[in-house]
Amino acid sequence: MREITFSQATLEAMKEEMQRDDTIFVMGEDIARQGGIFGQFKGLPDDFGTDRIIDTPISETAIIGSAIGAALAGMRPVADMHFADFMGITMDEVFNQMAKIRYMFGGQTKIPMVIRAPDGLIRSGAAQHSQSIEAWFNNIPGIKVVAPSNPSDAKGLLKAAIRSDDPIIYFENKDLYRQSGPVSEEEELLVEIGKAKVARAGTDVTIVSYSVMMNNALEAAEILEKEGYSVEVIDLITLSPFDEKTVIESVKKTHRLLIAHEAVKKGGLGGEVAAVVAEEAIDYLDAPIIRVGAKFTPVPFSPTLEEAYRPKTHEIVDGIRSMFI
Amino acid sequence: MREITFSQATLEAMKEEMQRDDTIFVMGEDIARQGGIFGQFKGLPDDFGTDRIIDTPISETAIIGSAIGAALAGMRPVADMHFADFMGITMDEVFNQMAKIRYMFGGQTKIPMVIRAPDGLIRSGAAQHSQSIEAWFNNIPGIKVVAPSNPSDAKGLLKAAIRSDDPIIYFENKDLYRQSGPVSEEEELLVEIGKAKVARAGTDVTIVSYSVMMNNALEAAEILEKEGYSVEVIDLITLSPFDEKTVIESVKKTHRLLIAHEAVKKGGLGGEVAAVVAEEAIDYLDAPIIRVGAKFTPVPFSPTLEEAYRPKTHEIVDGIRSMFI
Amino acid sequence: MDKHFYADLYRTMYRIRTFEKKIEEFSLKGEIPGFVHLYIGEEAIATGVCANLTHQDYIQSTHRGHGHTIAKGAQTDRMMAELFGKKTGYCKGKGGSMHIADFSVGMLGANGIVGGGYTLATGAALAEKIKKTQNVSVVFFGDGASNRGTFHEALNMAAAWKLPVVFVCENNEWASTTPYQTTTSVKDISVRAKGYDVPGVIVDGNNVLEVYEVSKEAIDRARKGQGPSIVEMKTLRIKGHYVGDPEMYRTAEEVQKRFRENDPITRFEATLLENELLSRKEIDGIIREIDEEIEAAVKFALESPFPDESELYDDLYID
Amino acid sequence: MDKHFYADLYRTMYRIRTFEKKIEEFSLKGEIPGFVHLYIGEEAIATGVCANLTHQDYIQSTHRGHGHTIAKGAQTDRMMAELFGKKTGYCKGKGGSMHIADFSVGMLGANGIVGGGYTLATGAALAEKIKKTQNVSVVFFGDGASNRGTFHEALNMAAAWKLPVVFVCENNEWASTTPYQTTTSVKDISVRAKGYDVPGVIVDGNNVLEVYEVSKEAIDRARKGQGPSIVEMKTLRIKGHYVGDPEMYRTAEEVQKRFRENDPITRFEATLLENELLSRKEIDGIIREIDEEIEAAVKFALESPFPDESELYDDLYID
Ligand SMILES: Cc1ncc(C[n+]2csc(CCOP(=O)(O)OP(=O)(O)O)c2C)c(N)n1
Ligand SMILES: Cc1ncc(C[n+]2csc(CCOP(=O)(O)OP(=O)(O)O)c2C)c(N)n1
Ligand SMILES: [Mg+2]
Ligand SMILES: [Mg+2]
Repeated sequence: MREITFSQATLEAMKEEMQRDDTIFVMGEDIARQGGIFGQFKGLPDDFGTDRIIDTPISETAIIGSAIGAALAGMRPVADMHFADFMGITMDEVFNQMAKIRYMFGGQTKIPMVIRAPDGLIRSGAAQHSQSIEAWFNNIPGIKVVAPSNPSDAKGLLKAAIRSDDPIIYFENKDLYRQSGPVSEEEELLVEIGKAKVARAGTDVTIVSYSVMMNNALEAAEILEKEGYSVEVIDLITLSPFDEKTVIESVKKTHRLLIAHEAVKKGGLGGEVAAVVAEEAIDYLDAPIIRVGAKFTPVPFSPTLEEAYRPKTHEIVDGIRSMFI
Repeated sequence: MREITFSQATLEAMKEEMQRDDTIFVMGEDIARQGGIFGQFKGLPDDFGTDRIIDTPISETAIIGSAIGAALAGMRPVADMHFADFMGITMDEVFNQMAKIRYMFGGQTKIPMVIRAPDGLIRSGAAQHSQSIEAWFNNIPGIKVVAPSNPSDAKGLLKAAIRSDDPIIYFENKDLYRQSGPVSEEEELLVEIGKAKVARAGTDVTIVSYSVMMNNALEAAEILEKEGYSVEVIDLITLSPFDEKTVIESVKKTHRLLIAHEAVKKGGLGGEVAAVVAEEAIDYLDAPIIRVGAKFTPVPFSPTLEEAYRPKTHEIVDGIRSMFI
Repeated sequence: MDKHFYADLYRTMYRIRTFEKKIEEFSLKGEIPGFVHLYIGEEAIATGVCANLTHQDYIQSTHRGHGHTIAKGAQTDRMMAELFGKKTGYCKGKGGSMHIADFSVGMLGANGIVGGGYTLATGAALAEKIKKTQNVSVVFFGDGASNRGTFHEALNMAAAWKLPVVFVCENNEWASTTPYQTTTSVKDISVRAKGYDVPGVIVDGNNVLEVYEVSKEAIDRARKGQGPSIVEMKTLRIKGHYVGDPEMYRTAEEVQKRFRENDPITRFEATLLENELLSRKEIDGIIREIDEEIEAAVKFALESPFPDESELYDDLYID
Repeated sequence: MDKHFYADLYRTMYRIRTFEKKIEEFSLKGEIPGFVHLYIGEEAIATGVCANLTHQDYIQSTHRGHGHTIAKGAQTDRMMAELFGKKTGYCKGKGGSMHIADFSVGMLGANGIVGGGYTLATGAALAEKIKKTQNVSVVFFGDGASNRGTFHEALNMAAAWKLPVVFVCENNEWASTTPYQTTTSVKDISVRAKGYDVPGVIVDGNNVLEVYEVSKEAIDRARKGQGPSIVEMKTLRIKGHYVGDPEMYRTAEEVQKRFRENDPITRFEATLLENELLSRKEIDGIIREIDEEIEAAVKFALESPFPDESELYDDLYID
């Protein structure tokens, strides 16, 4: 199969969906003239015009709020957040409007919109341009949150998100944009929202991960395989509400669980995954649940500190080894 | 000991601290003329003037942002959020500025400020005036989050928060304001931030809770006591970073854990508590960890639905009974 | 303008007033749950503005939204049921007073977040522009709400892109317990229009015909693709901020006096009679009709069932 | 004004320019980590404004903050070290270019959040008002940043309460890849002052003496308790938005041409010589002095150690 980058995969998804449905449009900062900071919108204005690929003012509340309003008026907006770090500005629109409108108005309307939010560490992006904030949204009913870990899922998941009638936050990791991988050319490449994927089957231990940290999870699995451990790796893909069933079934089989994400460990999504397992399958566990995530500090600028902050493959490997002592 | 309401307790805390230190001031919507929607600022302008008790515009980003700026200029601001539900508007100021300024500037400055945020269900407050959003902040390094469950702690904790040199979010439950309880008249009534409290000692099971849900936890403990279960109830008081040691020690003793909060269960703080225990003390557990929290929906308006949404004492009781089957 | 036009305006204003009085009564009795903000004394604004709109046009409302909802064409029985928290309400009891909406008539929702509506209305206008229709969108907002950052972001976006959205300020002098002038750097909110290069006009918000005329200009302008405007309606909040407000921050006499002199319904009635636009008999007919309608609405609400606990998870997600 | 005044202005502008050129060089070589936004071509603004300020006054800066930091009086060696991510930097390597600060001189921080500084500067001004000092606070912001809601909330609050804060707009015509006029409803950001009932003035931002004079008025006004103003500096972003920007959205020739005609340093030099305010020799002396200073700063930065992993948790909490 041909290989394309994660960034190209999202671009294809946009193109195909926008061709299929002319109620879809995109807006965000610096997406039309420049094509997005990571090239993820490159060339779209040529195909769809600047009526449907819209450069906005630096007005994050208006970007999200007007996307919601446009959705109420029958469109299917895609709003680009530039950096996930800027979503704090729009939290009211996200949690008090986007997430609740359908429910609190008794199902009279729907909000078929997607927020694209590039997240994660990028070489010394520092405290305000490096964050992974997905955990906040797990506690917010009415939204779905997804995060692909590879080009194929990036495409299929973005297409599915755009087609969904529910409001969706699509976290795309900045470090993944340049990564290449096989992506089918089939038009109906869709990744089911709400469903996790067993990315690698195994019997001794389960790693639950998602987004960029899937690279580390798979790398750790390779290393551990050589030491004789059979590692199952689950890619959550949908982070909220996540696929509890797939996780629980795996743990019931492997009896061990490690959760890894790039976001700060404390208060992160790993806690929710651990809690669900501790509620539903504790009797199956033969070892403590281990979480791997970033340290509990803002993201420091200096390369040495950023490296100390970042969660690493060896923490996954060491964690799993410790389960078998 | 004399009994005063939770609301009065916070008022006393403000008065005493403002008298002690004239760099403290308060600002928020409708606090001076009206004394706060819950009477929690009543009469303060008489004592301290409208230079230090300030009615603001409806400009939540400016309220929090200017509190941060005033802190940088040597003041100790207290910012009232009216309803915790409005904190979404200020999330950028909270997580990208308040939480990070000290750290990212290498400790050059400090942010000794308090955000007071009335949260929780109030009779049919509906989707935008009833929420408990503390879980978001657990994933945000650089802030401390506290939530008292009774008048005495309300006073001591607010005083301690105001005296702390770290930025603190003080969640005060709207339903607790009218509740009365004994409060010492001692001026130095201070509740240590970062420390949980064993509100009731027991040996068979640990309930971890905080804020208004402590009422249910203690009620459940009473009911269960009569059935022969000795229940230990821990009041977290500080929600982030929370006192892991006290929780773990208790679980090591009781071998059973239930966590209860009024916030939505999924993605709530309970997940983090459960995860810490599943990491640190899983071998001590004789039963699944159980979490009790609100249902995964926006807060519905109608009394019948609100009641269905709300977490209840009997869920705690039933949960614990199920641990002994 | 024919008789129907005047009769409709009167009917709407009187419908709002009567609805609100009932709401006040049941709210004080504790039979309506939650926070309730009344529109009494401001009826001319919603009525005059919405008289220019079709059901294809949109409005975004506020926490004080019953008047807008009625003026946009919603039925009072389903509204009443919603406010009582009943299953037959517009939002099946999930919304209540601060979250009432009727999408079938283009009423996109009340909003418990002050200033939450600007950007939504702007987005609806953007949608209509992309779709190349002539539909417009109107956002109602208070003097207090004018200090939210969303005002600036939405109006700048709307002005930069000439979107068909009209910003209608209901300047009732108070934001909850706070006189707006203590927290607002300008006396007339409409002067803020200058910062966006759009028209800003001041209207006597208690004169329904003036409201109608002036908002017509702004709405027509928007329809023609000439972009947004601010229309500032000067009025006064007659009732407490919410039902039950002890109003310790102002004197009731002063407010009542101004209301007596400036009740928009009394004033309109006088105009109608003076200019022989409607007869006393015709007006009384409307009054009777509406009184009956509202009584029926109350009956409908009272007799309707509460939603069942089993409905809790309905309408959360579609897929 | 004496010689020292002019020499100081020139020194600061030239210090900024030289610092930025070095930064560009090392950033292109990949030796400076993270995003870097250069202030080249806009030196007159920070220099002229900050010449009115003492270390007791505050400034809030932007993502393009090196110039402000230098003009407020920070040392270039510790700045350079910070940008290289070194332990000896102002923020011990935790901040970098977008988060540089020097609290000892009243420089309250660069800000990676566009428009993040308005409310902080307003709060610092509120503090000084409560403390009854004469200190002022200045917030720098871009044309692009002028569309953030925080602009509105902060300026309204500052105007309503007459706080000593000055809003200095650096209108360099571009917000990243976007010409500001495509997203901004007004040509002159300063007209927005009308919406707050405060003065709004336009300044040639490449003329340091004009910048100094006009911002002096606004700053003095603030000191006297007469409240905020907007001072709009017209300039042009000479370099790419960040170091490494391919700038595919505009033609380099056009920009270079305008820069050649309007370089604030060349222009000031001409003024100095023409009016015999400084001699060629004096100017050359300053150039030599600063060239050496910046070389030394680079050396300091290069020779300084990176922070140790063990410092990760330092400065997170105090208590
Ligand atoms: C974002 C936000 N801040 C504060 C509140 C609390 N609140 C509700 S109504 C109100 C006053 C609104 O005043 P105004 O906009 O003038 O509208 P009015 O009530 O006068 O119609 C306030 C402060 C809120 N609901 N939302
Ligand atoms: C809230 C926020 N939105 C977007 C960005 C991304 N961003 C960084 S600089 C910039 C352009 C800023 O333009 P302007 O305010 O004119 O300042 P200039 O770069 O021209 O000095 C953008 C969009 C950001 N850092 N913060
Ligand atoms: Mg008002
Ligand atoms: Mg600019």
